[in-house]
Amino acid sequence: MLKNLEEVRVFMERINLTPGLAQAKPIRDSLKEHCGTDVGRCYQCGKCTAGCPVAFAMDYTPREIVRLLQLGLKEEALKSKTIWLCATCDTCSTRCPREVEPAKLMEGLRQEAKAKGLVADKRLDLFNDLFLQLVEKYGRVHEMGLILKFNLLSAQPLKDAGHGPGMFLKGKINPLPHTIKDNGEVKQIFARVRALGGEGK
Amino acid sequence: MNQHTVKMRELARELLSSGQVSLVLGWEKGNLWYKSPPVFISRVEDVEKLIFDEFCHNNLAKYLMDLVHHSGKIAVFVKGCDSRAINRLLQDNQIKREKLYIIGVPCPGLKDPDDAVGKKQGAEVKNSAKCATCSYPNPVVYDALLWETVPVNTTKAPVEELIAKLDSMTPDERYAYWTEQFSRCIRCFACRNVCPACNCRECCFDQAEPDWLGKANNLSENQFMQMTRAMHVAGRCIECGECERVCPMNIPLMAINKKVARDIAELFGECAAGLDLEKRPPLGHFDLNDPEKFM
Amino acid sequence: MKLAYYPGCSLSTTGIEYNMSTLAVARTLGLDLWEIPEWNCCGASSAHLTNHLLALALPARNLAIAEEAGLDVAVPCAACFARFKATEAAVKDSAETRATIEEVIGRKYEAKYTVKSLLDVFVNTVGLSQIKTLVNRPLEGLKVAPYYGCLLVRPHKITQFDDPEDPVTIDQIMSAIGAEPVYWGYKTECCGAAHPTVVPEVGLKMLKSIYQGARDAGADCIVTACPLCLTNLDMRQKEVGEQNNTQYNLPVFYFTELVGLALGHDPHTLGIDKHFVDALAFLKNKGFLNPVQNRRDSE
Amino acid sequence: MSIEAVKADKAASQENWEPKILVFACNWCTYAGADLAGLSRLQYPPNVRILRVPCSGRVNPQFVIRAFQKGIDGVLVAGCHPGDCHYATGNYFTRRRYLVMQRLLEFMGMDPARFQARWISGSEGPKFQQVVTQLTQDIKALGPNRKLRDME
Amino acid sequence: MKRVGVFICHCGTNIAHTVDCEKVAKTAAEFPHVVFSTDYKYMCSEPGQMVIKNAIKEHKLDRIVVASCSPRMHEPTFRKCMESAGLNPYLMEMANIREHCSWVHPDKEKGTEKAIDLVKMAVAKVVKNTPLTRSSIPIHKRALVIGGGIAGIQAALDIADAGYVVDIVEKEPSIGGRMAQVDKTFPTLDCSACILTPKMVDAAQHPNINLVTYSEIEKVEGYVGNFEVTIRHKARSVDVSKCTGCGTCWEKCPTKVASEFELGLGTRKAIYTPFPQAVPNKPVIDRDNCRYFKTGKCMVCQKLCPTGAVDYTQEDQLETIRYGAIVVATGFDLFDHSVYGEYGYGKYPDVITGLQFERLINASGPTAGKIKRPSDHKEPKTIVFIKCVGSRDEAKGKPYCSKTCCMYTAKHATLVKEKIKDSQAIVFYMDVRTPGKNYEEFYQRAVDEYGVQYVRGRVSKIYQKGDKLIVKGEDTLLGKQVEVEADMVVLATAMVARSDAGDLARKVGFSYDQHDFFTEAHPKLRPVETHTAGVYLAGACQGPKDIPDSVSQASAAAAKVCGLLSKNEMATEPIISAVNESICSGCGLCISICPYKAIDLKTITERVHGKMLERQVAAVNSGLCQGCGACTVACRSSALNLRGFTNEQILAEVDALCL
Amino acid sequence: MKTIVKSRLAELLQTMAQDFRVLVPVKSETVSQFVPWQEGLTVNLEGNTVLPPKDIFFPQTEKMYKFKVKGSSVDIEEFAEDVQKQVIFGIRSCDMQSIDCLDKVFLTKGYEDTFYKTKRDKTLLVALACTKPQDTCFCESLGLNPLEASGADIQVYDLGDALGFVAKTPEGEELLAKYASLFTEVNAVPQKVEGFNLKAEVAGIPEKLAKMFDHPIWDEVSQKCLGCGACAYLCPTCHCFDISGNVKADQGYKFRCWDCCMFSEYTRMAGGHNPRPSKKERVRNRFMHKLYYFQERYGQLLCTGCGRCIAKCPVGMDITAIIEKIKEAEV
Repeated sequence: MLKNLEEVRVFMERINLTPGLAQAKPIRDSLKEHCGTDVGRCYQCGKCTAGCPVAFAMDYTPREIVRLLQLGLKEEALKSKTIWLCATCDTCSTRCPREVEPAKLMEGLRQEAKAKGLVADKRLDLFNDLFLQLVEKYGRVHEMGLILKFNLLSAQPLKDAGHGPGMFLKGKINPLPHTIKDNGEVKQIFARVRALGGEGK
Repeated sequence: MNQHTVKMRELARELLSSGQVSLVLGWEKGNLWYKSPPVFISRVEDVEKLIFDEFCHNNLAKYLMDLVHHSGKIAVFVKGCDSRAINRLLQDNQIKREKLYIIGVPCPGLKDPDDAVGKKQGAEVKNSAKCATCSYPNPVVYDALLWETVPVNTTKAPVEELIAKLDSMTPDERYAYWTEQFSRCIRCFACRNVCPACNCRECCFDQAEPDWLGKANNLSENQFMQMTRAMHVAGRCIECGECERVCPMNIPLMAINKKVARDIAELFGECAAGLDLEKRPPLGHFDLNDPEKFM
Repeated sequence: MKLAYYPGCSLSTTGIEYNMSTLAVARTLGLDLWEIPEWNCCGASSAHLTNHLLALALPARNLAIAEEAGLDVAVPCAACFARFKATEAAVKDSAETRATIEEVIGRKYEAKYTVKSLLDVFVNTVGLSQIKTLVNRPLEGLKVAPYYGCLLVRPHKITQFDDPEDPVTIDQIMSAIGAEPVYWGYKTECCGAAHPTVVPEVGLKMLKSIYQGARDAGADCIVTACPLCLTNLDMRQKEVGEQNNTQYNLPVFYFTELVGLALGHDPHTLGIDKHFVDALAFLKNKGFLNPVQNRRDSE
Repeated sequence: MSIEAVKADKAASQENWEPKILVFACNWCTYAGADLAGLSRLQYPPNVRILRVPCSGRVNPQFVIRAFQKGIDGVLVAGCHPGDCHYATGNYFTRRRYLVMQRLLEFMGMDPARFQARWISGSEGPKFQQVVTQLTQDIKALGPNRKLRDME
Repeated sequence: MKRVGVFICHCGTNIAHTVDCEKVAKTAAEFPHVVFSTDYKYMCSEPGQMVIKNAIKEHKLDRIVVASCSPRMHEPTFRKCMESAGLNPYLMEMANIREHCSWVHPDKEKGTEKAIDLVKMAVAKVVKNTPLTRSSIPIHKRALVIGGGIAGIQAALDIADAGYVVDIVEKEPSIGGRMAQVDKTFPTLDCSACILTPKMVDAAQHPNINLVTYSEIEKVEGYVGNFEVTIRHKARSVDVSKCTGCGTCWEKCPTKVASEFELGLGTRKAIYTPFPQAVPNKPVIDRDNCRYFKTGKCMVCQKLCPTGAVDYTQEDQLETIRYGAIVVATGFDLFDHSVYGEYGYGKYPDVITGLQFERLINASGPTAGKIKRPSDHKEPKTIVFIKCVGSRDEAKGKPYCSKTCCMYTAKHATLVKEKIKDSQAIVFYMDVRTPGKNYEEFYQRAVDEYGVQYVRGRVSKIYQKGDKLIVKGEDTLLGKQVEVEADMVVLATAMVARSDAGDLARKVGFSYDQHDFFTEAHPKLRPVETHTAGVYLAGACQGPKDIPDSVSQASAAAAKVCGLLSKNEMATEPIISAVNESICSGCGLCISICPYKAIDLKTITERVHGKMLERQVAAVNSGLCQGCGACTVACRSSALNLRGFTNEQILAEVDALCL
Repeated sequence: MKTIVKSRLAELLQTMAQDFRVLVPVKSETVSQFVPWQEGLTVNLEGNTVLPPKDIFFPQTEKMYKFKVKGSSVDIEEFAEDVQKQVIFGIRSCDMQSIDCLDKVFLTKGYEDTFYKTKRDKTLLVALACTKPQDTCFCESLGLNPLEASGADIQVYDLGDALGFVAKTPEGEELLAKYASLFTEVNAVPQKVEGFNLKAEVAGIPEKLAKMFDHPIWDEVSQKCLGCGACAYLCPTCHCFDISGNVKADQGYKFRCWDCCMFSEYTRMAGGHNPRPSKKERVRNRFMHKLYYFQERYGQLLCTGCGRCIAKCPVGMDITAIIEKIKEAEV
């Protein structure tokens, strides 16, 4: 849905393909290397989107993301909500007749968007960060802490409050953080991944 | 007398006396304790000559080419490598399976006779280099298996190290290395004559027209000879290591053969020669999707 | 039959009944599950979405420990299973990756043993006939919608397990214990993973289509093998129903719970009392809670 | 000037050295491609000499070694693109043979640039020009070939 | 000593402006064996050829080198010149000093130097040349057509009309093939049967055509002009000479089985003809399902047959016939869409293939032409067509386009709208490909006049919901997910090669591609020939084709056959491989390398130590060898050599160049 | 006896090398043959070389003359060979005997081979006594004395830590005198020779072989031969050669190179006929030549008991065993 006139203008603006096309080949090659999948192979049949369970919520359908990349408009793809909404269920990759793997592309684009500070949906990113922080700290995930912290930081403190007590009573959430005795090894893994140039948050 | 020898003689005796075969190819003991040359046995009383020990290097399969017209069936003892030679010759249409009674002898790995020179019988002797690379000590084709199969060793052979060393050199260094090796060659052709993949009726090296190979012994001709041989046995070499063993000048020929075999496996997929009769040699067919980086 | 067992984070919290029922049923089926000592979180989709190497390294540590013990690994959680399989494949695929991973985790891991989903263990290690013979409370008349979700079967190249479009292992197990699996199209549809929690406006819509699909197919309940799927399907049912002016009321089970029930275990031992949609009442109505005699544990 | 004189001249000044390059060309593609290069007047270094064969599959690796023995500086084997072989499959065998051969040459210490193989179709006059030009440059950079050569 | 003459052509100034022709001629005079050398303005001209002929006479030349343009241009000219001078035409070599020299090298000194080298190579080669002669092979004037579909029928009719005897071997009990299953044909909407059945009858009644139905090719030996084909006549259990095709047997037969012809939508009996218009109209017994063959009891057909034609004791018969040419027209199979889990793995009864749909709308089909859903026989109102099922799909199907689906889907959708007035026809497509006469117009009519709704996008999944099929796709033009509640889904499944195509190709001895479609000798210039001389292709066995394409290729193949059969003998090219039997060890590696199956092993007898011994050696069939020389490289001992390009000749050239 | 401690041998050779081309036996992983002395080489005093010293006089490939065709005539030019005076140090009795055989072939019976003679004439032979026969040695059986090589200019004895030199010819005397300063005069007794592992009784063999051309023994003996040339090329006495050309267009050169009677094409004639078509005929010829023909022509056997062929035969053919077989054969 278009909210205001400004969005209309941006949305309908004609795209100048020339600068993008010069980038198309290098973008294609780098995606091939980093995501292991070749957007050049896509013939835009739409089967990925047709089966995508989240496409209804996306600003660009998965097929359109691939199209942006084919045209060298990667910036646009990186800014899209789509790459954050992808649930990595892999339905698209499984059914693609050209063996393009959109799910892998989403993964790579998300990592790149994050590195460039272009996170279009902060909630999912925040969730992932918090999750990994817990893993690094305790070795395992403390789900109650995760949800509480997430809701707090995503400014919806009362969300899911209704489920908490029920779960607690059913013995489903442990109020204390789980941990493994010596978490040094897991911390080490995070440290080494960082040292090797990864984010490893 | 070891149990292996006993079993050999028993079977040979039975085969000969029952008339199932008219000739047995095996190994005997000669004047030197560290050599076990081939022996041809056609009389039951000669069966006692047969032995099996750690010096039975010779690949008896090669003799079958001389015996194509032998009347009657021939029994031949084969180690793992020798059995691949049988397949090699069958695949090259050089011998007929129905004329053979193949007796498999799982091979525990042989000793290096050169290391035994000057030593007393029973002294400690190094393992033979060719057996260090062996992946098929157990016969792959046989009518009877004389004793239990042996485990396959997986240690890294010195030849692999040599190849790795050569691979890491510059082209000039490699060329210098091979120059030193090939300049030693005396062109005795023992490497070719012992090779079960060299089963041409007339070798191209022996031909006067076209004069592929000059008679002069010089580096260039020796290089031509060894490279041509490498190409001719490419994908057909059963890696028995006999060429290198018999070379009086100790030229590391298996480094070439192994390297080519490895390249072929890398390029076209695993295709060890002499294992599967149905599998055509890698240079005798092709795949539409073969790599072609260099084209 | 001894297997390394990796419960994963969910099975000690939101999916605790999966752990309870698995352990109970395993004993009956003669499975010796050796919990990987000091296991760590597999990183789930968060690591996978953030850093490739981290996503491979976290599971690798657990697998390395199992490899040291010389055991195949049984993984009940679909998400952990998918991550483990990805690591196993990456290590098998490239010696270089293997070396990097080994360096990161500080342990040797050669992928010598196999990672198996718990479903795989039930169908191929224990065997359907074995399960069948041990049933003494067949769940006759129970119409179940087998729900696999995404991670068990995709990507097929890596999971190498069941059919990616029409998986059947849960169906087979359900048939073995006397229940009737319905055929429906949503077996492998995504439950939304973290979406119902994190972006509910999206996640709840995803759940709706699954509830609807199960109901359209005439199922009484849904059976799954994934703690995340179960939590989503179970916890959000009321909410989604209200949003759509309907009531779904489809109890959601772990397949191990129903197997346990069929083998004669007490529903409390199996953790069936821990669901949001009242499963106990449902089972009682169906007449599956009458006590059973003669429960036989296999040797 | 007789050939001997030309040769002597060459030997005298190493700076004027020009490589001699042998091209085994399939009659149906590369030979025709070279013809097309001629028709189109596409210039390339005069160092290459084409030897016509019916098919790249006719080129025995022994010919290549022989050429090096006799003092050639570089060899190109050129045939039809995969799928286009006039004889259906000849070039597939060429491909296999020379993949192996090239690695063998390298293992023996030859510089890889000395022996190359290419697919050049009858319509690829410009490609022929480009390939032989590049090849000549590569080999000029390496200097005269001494390896495998019969120095007698 | 050989006596070589060298002739350097100026080609006007084409050569002479950058090559010092006089100097080349002078230098060449010093080459070994050269006894005469000259240059001339136009060697190919009449006077130029006279220069050559005179020199041959005057200097008693026994071989010559012409240095001029490309041999691809004037080799035949100078060969003829040699012939008229009384020399063997193959004792001539050319040095290409125009295309490969003067035209590409502006530097006269370097160009001259190179020209000298090229002449030197040619001289070295020609010294090793030997006289070669063409030989000829006889042509047997009878043709075989394998496959009795429309392509086979057309090819047979054309060959027969030209006056040659032709046999059609068809493995089914009737000819007719796929076209017999089709209802209407695009873009004219002619009734398929109306145009096919008269052709079938023509074929049956043609005095030069023998229909050999219910038979298969067992073995093919020989070569062009002389194929020895063994045909297996499968046991029909019916004596065709007695049978009148009255139909009593199949009316009374108690066993009903699913009909292959109806693609499982209808049934047939155990004794049956595939369809009512079958040619020949004589039944066969399906022994796998016949009650008598299964239990030994029944025999109803035999008892009731008025002519006593039913014969349970028949056995397969082998017959060997000699043919001069073979046309392969074995057609295609349909892609098995059960690999698509997302489309229900073939388990949804109302998801059918296009060919099944043909049967559903065919008046002689199982529903008598009424479109009914297989599940409940209700008339569907909303029908979804999905294109490219198995085509253009590297993951689960075939990478190629099946060419016909766009058109037949448009036809199907049109027919739906014609037969069910209140229906909806929705076509999910990726592209609409209509390159054919009146094809685009036909498609536009489907959209404009019939209101067929085209949606661009590939369907991802079909869900069953109640008695509806929910089809989910994306309208890629909108960028929105869409779904349709359909009553029936028709899949335009790919055309694929027959499952036994590879077997047949190996039997006959020609090549096939990675999809098992038969490979033509050249994709543009020899589209109906195979690499094996005397074997031609027609129809979809070579690749997806529609009816007009199949028919035109069939006629083209027939023309090729007639051209071949019109001759009594065929000349063979002398540039072929030859075996030196004394060296050949009979290893047979050359056999698998030869693309023409021209090499075989033969047994020879030779005297060794006074004993006559037999051994095997390679033998080259001069009728099949095309002279590629691949075998010569495979032969380690050089026992195989290629005439005109011998090892000796090539080595001489190499040596000459490298000097 | 003139002696020199072994540690100073290098010094002696280095000094000699200023006046002569000095050839010494060297053995390494890759080489085992006589090579020109140069500083840093280690002389092998243990056991014999794999390659015999025959190539010093009779190289494996030897250019003979070059030619150029001019019109209808041919210009021929000999290769001018600059042959230095040379000393072969450390040659054993068996190889000394082989030089005697070669001398007979190349220098007697009315023909002198100039290629051989120019090198042979300029050579001084310094023999080294054998005290420890190798496993495959049997020279004693052929009447040779391993301690005293016939025909040597100087005989050298191994005295343990030192080597003792005794001149046997005037040329030898001269040589020793020239380097007298390097030697010490000591009274020493040479070591005795140890026992031989292999023996062969050759008495009567040539006579017996004269009657055995068609004997079935050749079928048996030849059976395992592979037809390679290792035996002949390692044999110090084998001297067959082939003359071949290296021709490039109108010019080239002729050379001779070793040939081997075991090769199938050895006796093949231009028309393709081969009087020795199978290995039976070839093997027979080899042993006939060694043990009978040569004796008949030159009065001695063409075998010196060096044992190289036994050591290196790929299939373990053993000439002593064959001699034994001949001896036992019924004629």
